Amino acid sequence: SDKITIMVGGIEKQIYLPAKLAEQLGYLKETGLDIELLSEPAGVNAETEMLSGAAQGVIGFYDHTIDLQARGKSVQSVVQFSQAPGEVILVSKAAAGSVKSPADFKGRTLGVTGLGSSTNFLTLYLAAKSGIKSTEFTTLPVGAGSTFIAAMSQGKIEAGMTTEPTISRLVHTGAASILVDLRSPKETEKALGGTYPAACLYMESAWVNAHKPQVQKLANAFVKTLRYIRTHSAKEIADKMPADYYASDKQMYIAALESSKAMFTDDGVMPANGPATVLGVLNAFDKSVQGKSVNLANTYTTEFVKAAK
Amino acid sequence: MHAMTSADSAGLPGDGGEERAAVARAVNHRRMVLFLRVALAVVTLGAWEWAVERQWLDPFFFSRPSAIYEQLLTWLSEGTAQGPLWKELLVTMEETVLGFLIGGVLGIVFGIALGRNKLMSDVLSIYIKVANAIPRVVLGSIFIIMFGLGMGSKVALAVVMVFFVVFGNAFQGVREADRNLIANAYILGASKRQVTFTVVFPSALSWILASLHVSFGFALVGAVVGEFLGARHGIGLLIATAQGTFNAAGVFAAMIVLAVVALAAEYLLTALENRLLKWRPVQFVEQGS
Amino acid sequence: MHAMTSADSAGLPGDGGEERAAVARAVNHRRMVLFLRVALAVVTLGAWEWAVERQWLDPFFFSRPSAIYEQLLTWLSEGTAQGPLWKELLVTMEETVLGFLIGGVLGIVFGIALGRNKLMSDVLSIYIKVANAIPRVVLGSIFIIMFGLGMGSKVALAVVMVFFVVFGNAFQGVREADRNLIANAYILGASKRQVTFTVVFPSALSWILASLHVSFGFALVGAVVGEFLGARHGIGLLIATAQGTFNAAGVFAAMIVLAVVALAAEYLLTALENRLLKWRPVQFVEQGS
Amino acid sequence: MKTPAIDLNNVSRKFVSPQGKVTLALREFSLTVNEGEFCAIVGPTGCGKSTTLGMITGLNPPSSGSVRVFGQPVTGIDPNIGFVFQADAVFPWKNVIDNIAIGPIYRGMDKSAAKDKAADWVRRVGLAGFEHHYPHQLSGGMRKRVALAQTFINEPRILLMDEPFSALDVQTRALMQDELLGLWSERKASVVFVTHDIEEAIALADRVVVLSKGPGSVKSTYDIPLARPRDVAEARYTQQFIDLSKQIWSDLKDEVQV
Amino acid sequence: MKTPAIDLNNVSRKFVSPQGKVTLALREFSLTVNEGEFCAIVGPTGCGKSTTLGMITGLNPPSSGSVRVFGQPVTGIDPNIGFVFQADAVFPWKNVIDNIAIGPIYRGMDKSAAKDKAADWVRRVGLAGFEHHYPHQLSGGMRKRVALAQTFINEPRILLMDEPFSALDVQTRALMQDELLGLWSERKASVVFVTHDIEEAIALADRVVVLSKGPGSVKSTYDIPLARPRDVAEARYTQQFIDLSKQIWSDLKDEVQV
Ligand SMILES: Nc1ncnc2c1ncn2[C@@H]1O[C@H](COP(=O)(O)OP(=O)(O)OP(=O)(O)O)[C@@H](O)[C@H]1O
Ligand SMILES: Nc1ncnc2c1ncn2[C@@H]1O[C@H](COP(=O)(O)OP(=O)(O)OP(=O)(O)O)[C@@H](O)[C@H]1O
Ligand SMILES: [Mg+2]
Ligand SMILES: [Mg+2]
Repeated sequence: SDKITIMVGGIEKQIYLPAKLAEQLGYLKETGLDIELLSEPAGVNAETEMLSGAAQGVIGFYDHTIDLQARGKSVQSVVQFSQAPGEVILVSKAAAGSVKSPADFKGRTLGVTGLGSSTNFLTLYLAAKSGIKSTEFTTLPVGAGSTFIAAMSQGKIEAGMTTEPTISRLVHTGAASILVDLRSPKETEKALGGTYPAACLYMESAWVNAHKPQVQKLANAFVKTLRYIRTHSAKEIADKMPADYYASDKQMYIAALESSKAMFTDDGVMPANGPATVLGVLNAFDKSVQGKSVNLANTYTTEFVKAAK
Repeated sequence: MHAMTSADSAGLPGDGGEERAAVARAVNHRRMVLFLRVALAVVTLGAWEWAVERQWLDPFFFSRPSAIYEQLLTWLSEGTAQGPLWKELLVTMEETVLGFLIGGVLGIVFGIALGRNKLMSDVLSIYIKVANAIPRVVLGSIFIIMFGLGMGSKVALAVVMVFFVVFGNAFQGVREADRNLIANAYILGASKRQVTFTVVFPSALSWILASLHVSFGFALVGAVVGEFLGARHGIGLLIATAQGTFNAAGVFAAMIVLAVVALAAEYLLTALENRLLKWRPVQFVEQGS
Repeated sequence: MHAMTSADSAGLPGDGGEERAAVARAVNHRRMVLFLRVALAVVTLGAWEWAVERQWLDPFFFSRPSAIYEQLLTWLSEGTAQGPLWKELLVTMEETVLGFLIGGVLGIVFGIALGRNKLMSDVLSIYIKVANAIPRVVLGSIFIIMFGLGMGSKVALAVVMVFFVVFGNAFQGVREADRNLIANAYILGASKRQVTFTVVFPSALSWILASLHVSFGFALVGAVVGEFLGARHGIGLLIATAQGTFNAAGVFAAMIVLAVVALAAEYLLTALENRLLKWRPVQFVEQGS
Repeated sequence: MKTPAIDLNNVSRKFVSPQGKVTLALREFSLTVNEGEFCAIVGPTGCGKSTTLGMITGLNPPSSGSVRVFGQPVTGIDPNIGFVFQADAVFPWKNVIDNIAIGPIYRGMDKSAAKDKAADWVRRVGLAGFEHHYPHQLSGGMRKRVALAQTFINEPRILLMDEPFSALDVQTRALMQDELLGLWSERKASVVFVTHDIEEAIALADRVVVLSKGPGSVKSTYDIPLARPRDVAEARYTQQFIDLSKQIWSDLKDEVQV
Repeated sequence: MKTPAIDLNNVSRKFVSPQGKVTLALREFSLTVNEGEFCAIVGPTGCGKSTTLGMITGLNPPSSGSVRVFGQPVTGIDPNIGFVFQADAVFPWKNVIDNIAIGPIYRGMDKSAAKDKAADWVRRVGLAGFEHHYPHQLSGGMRKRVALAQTFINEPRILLMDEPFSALDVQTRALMQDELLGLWSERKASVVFVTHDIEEAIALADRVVVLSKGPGSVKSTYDIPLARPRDVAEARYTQQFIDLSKQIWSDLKDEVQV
């Protein structure tokens, strides 16, 4: 059988936990397929690699399927891992006094992972919901991880959106506090007005249609993994992961997982109102989506997860 | 490289008829070169456009020359998302040139110092080797932590791209210096310092200049990579944005901008080289070449 | 670089008393060098550890030598997240060495071909300059589109890191070849080809070797960057993972692994160099150096 | 009439420095060397002797005038020509025997045959025992001998030599002169021999050409009527020799004024 | 008793090639040159003459034995020494006048003063008009003259010369010999002069040292009793001269056997 290559937008990231966990639990092997997980921290590159045929699937954010459809590429989420972005807006200690909500973004510099990334769009969207126009503050692409932390401690950014483990690290050291928490579905609904489906396995529609049995097996494995996450504690999950993933501080890893575990779906099914929320965000800020008609039904499928045993 | 430096050692401008013939030959050669260069570019671009037309190349990934041209026009007329194109370019240029100068000077100074001092080179050169094996991308994030997100980190990245190439050549250039010339200088009364400046440095100059040719491109790459890792302005950001929006034409257009910069720098370097190495014999013109 | 190649031109092993003294001097020098090297390393590491201890450096970003050492031990004993350390290393090594060889050979071939053919160099060299200004990170994604996610794209990245340095030096090395020697070869009956192989190539050899010293490190960097763009194994992935999990010790430990590789390569290159350049006079030992 | 081996007709050679300064090295210079003739050139330093040889080889084309070798205009390097450079031009990366064997190898001879031939020449130029030395391990005179062997082994039909013996001691010089004369008479080669030693020129040549100081042109030509084979050491003391020597000397004296 | 200017005592010099082959260049060689003495060295090629000079300068320490200059063991390069190399050693990136001026500049002389002094020497070595030529634009003999001026301008107390005049024509050679003798007698410098021209050696030197073939050692020494100042051109024809010449010639002949 052919090798199936799946690009993971940072295999060690907690938001993409199901990917490595499925492998660690042996579920991928059970499928009998030759599945290869590759790590590519830059989401765009991962997509390009899939579109060029170098990879068959990407584990990344759902919003890319909409974005790509607007660019004439048909891509669909086959297993929805999470229903919340797993991201958080942090405010630095210095600015914590004056920035109490997105309404205070005016005149500030906010860090995002990259221009055109979902952190960028979500930041703009949250600001817009509070009546702040995108021209009234600055977003600075600072990447994730230590560069984000450095930017914040050097005062280059006063707030910014990022993911685990950066969140835990900054909160833990007291360098920043949480302003908007998009790690749980509940908080996300409050902030964005609906669930926001994020991490998922998406693949080219044509490939999906041509390889239904394989996709089904993949769906089986990941749904099983999602169930495992639901039924096991953060500590039990962490024990299954390679030591390198929590090499710096296992306790923090568990704590972070604990607080964001809720973002994962139970069964890999796309939450009903999710796609519309995402489209709403993109429509507001993504120039390539604006003015294009997007058929949300083509951006995901629940066929396989529903059939998953 | 220095395409125009080597003149035909035979006929040089003068008054004789056969000298006019030589000049004519040189002009012809130059025309031929220009023609071939343009032809090569045209053929490549044409083939590219045609392959896209024929759907052998997917314009989604590889864009097409006409789209790239349009993108360039748009940038030139309407500016980029971050501001006017020349401003973006200026930012990148500033980082590049600073990085190039600092890296070049450091490379030359260390190369010559280590080349001239055996103990120092024996002790330090392994550490320089080690440093050269550090992936620049990793260095990038370390530099951001150390120098912040401003120009400092980009310049530092450009510096580390340039340094090792220049260092390596300067070091070897020093060691290749003619022993007889060094001995002669000592005997004529030079101090070690004077030997370094009046004998070793001129000897190593062609080595150093060769490395500068290569490393300007590297400085550009360093600056752009730095901008990838977080920046507000610059060609690197332009590329990152274009990549992020699957704008292949934008990616290629930005690369063309970089190419123009690289060529301009090449031109200046060649002029510098001709000035500094004017004492050399013109290149040997071989039969049948 | 070739620390051990240059012997004291005075006393060489023999039977006299003062020759034994010279040997003793050489041994002393070697001991001194070793001592200084180790001392330098110890002092640096000590200062690092101490600075962390004193909280002048944040171990979160910069880790600390003891933690790095432990990380290395863990990797050696328990393996990495992806598998045993040596396996990861083997993957990266394979890419590096392949890229180094291909890039080196291409660089030498093109450098010599263009150096030997004025028309070709006039026409092509500007395009090579342009190519050298393309950010390798951008090339990375193009290579993945072209060569897929396997070893090909990583090797290609290593190749483009190596090629330009070697090309630049080989090209200049050819142009520096002694005109008298070339003329002599032609008169002795050599064909253009024979001149290229028996005169120009040996002349350019020290240039080429100097570039190889620098570019092995670059090949490593290329392979690692390639692994950043998507890989299942390799030191690059190890670094990416460590970065993603804030494991600064892991980042530095991986760099140490790369450093060891670079030093091993350096050792081999120096041995090669000594073999190939055995016809040269030993380095000039200057008074007072 | 036989075509001459070398025919320089009214050649001039200008050098233009990058600063635009023009040096005229040769002015309206004509020289004909017949087949089998041994022609020596003497002249003040810098008068254009090396330049002349360079033109005959084709390495260094004239600015005007024509250069012909065996009746053919010189366009490339003629394999019939052998040239001993004034400066060091042995290959530093080849040891003595490989340096000497390289000519035959270039010309397609089998490697081991070439080495055998070279071994013979190593002996003839008195370098036995130094076969595996590299040039930097030789003295100046030994390097010159390598260059001579390198040229002689090819048995060229035209032999150009630019002060070949000046770095040799008298004895070695005499030996090399004998080798040269042997080669010349055996193969009836045409020789152009540049030297500063007037006695050497007279002792060896059929004709001595005296050049005027730079820009060089032919000042005078002397046919040397001494009988061959000559005993170089003895010929030196004949009246004819001394007269010629004095004449050439005074010719040259006029040319040099510092 | 005055300390001699140069004192080589029982020196030997071995070269070991990387392949481990040992060449003995000098064996138990002793030579003393008094202050103000002009000493010429002749010997077969490769006998170790250049090696000897290298040892006196300190560039090339002996394997055994002691080398003293003005009574001091040689450890570094002595600024009192001037050395004309056998091979080309002018700086290719400096033009004629800058090449000549470099010695005084190294020794701390003001730049423009040094250039003035150099301009004088340019004239004395007959290179007027070539001040701004680079070495590659000069003929072999002209380069040698640059090297001579470069050394002479420093007015060294010890002057070592390695076949300095072999690339010069007779006339220029005579001029340079006069310059050398002038410099020597004016400053009472000590000179060690290596040459292959026996007559030159006799004409110039107080003492001629003949070396045996390599590994060199002193074969014989001849004091030259000719009166000073000598007219080099005339001295050549005295019986004394011819006898000395013959004797040295025969000494050398014994040494060379090919
Ligand atoms: N590349 C050059 N550029 C400018 N001038 C040159 C160049 N080559 C030679 N010349 C000039 O041409 C003249 C003749 O030089 P050439 O080497 O032929 O002299 P020569 O007769 O061989 O002298 P020598 O006996 O010293 O070897 C000299 O004046 C020299 O300066
Ligand atoms: N670096 C070296 N390695 C090995 N042998 C060497 C080296 N340098 C010189 N020699 C040997 O030492 C001997 C003496 O060399 P030297 O140059 O002193 O001769 P010389 O008397 O100056 O000869 P010439 O008259 O030809 O210049 C030669 O046999 C030479 O091969
Ligand atoms: Mg000449
Ligand atoms: Mg010598």
